[in-house]
Amino acid sequence: MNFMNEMRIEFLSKSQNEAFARVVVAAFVAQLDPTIEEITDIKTAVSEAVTNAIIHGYEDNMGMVEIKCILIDNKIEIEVIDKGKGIVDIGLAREPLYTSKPELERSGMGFTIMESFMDRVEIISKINKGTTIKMYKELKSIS
Amino acid sequence: MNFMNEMRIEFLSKSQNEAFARVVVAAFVAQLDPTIEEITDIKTAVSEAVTNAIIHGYEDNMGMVEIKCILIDNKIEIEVIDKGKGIVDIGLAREPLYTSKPELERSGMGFTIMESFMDRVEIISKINKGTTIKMYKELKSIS
Amino acid sequence: MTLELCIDKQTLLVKIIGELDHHTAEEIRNAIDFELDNNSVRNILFDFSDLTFMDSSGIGVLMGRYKKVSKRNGQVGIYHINPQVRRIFEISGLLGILKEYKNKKQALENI
Amino acid sequence: MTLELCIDKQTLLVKIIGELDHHTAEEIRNAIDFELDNNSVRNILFDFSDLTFMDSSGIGVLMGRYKKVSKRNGQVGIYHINPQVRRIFEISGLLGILKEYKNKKQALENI
Ligand SMILES: Nc1ncnc2c1ncn2[C@@H]1O[C@H](COP(=O)(O)OP(=O)(O)O)[C@@H](O)[C@H]1O
Ligand SMILES: Nc1ncnc2c1ncn2[C@@H]1O[C@H](COP(=O)(O)OP(=O)(O)O)[C@@H](O)[C@H]1O
Repeated sequence: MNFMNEMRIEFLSKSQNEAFARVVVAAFVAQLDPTIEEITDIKTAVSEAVTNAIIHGYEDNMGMVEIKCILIDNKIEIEVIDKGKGIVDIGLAREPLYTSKPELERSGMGFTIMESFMDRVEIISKINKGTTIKMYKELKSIS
Repeated sequence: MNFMNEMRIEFLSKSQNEAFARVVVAAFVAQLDPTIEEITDIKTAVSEAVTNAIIHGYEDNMGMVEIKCILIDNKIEIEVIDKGKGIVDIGLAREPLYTSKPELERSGMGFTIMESFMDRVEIISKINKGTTIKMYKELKSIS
Repeated sequence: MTLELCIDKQTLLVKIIGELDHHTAEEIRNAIDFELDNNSVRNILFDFSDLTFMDSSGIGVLMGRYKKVSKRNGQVGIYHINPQVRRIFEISGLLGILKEYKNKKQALENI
Repeated sequence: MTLELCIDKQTLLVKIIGELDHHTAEEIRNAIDFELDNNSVRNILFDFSDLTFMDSSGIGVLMGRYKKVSKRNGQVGIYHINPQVRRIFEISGLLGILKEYKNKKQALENI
């Protein structure tokens, strides 16, 4: 293990913080010198998870969204955590095109995008306790 | 009160996180549409406080540095917190040119710069418990 | 995010400058729907040259507009898609529904 | 942060591209001191055109180099200071110690 760094951020579940969350994670991950494509992949996956925490986790209530980010060598681990309503059926939630909020014009493609932009995505959720999305990516550019 | 937002970040006391801390605070405060000069003032003050936490608070040990940032209307409140060794004499520490680490070529101008770039700076510190720097600034550009 | 809207014959031209996420989606949706409701446009043409970021909220916006104009037998066209946005389009199957053009000229001639 | 160093007669020219904070200070200090120790330079001239950020760690670096070259009766010059850096110089009294020049040409002729 040559390189290790770690951060944790918490912010209000307001939609303007979606862009802020992307900037924070991109700035932190930039220390590893990823390609622009790799940064964009990570920003997109973070954007999906943070948006879900805000609109599905907290719905119309205010709460705190948390992001943890750990860098070890060329490996990135990102957790997006909410203490919101939780996911009833994780298998269903992962399915492409499934959304519980079609009236908000959600596409149901959030998890599919996280999975294709990151190496691995884990979902941990408990009804009325909240949801944690763990995402992993190894930077090929610096392996 | 028309606008309110809030975030909290924690990161390892590594010197490469000084630049990261500046980017995070600048990105968050940018929501208020400050002038470039106001952003630079805030980045500079944050840089001073975070650097102090890393080199004076934690010295050669690793610890977590925390930043809290609250925006209310055009008012910004920033706290930089370490759980390091604390400040023995706060009055002395505030004095221009006083530094306990001249061997590291510190200039002793950190607090003086924080005070002149922000509206108000409060120092709360306890030996072996840590230090909290609270800084306030009202954006003139949007008052 | 800044929005540039203009109408060319039956086509509403929409240029999104900046980021399309859940936060900016509402403003984009409202502005486009206002034009659709108040003008006799049939097609929508998106200029993505200056779109700097898009996530799945963008899919929702595009699908929603597609459904609206389909009811008037109109089309949704798009040009200047960057590689990141193209991947999102491919994953979501949007490229099968929207008409992609090389540039504005080709789009306006063929939509 | 990138550093450009070159020597013109008795003067070491230092251009800092990027940010000067506690993290980058060490690299800057080491590079300059290496040149001072291994070459017969007397003066240091800083080009701050591409310095995008500086905090009080920069004061320490400049003061430290000033002390070193003073011992050889040399000077520290500087040009193209932006307003933020100028304020830090004013607060810290550095402007009374360093020689400020309009540009490289004027600096090299007068240092
Ligand atoms: N953080 C969360 N809290 C509660 N439910 C969630 C969360 N994230 C996702 N979900 C559920 O999973 C579904 C699928 O999510 P996703 O694939 O991102 O699509 P979309 O956000 O477009 O609905 C959501 O519609 C929602 O029901
Ligand atoms: N977070 C901190 N923890 C412990 N001591 C501190 C902290 N911040 C400042 N100090 C003390 O206050 C002094 C003055 O700080 P400052 O004005 O920033 O100057 P400098 O960092 O150049 O020494 C430091 O030298 C140190 O002794």
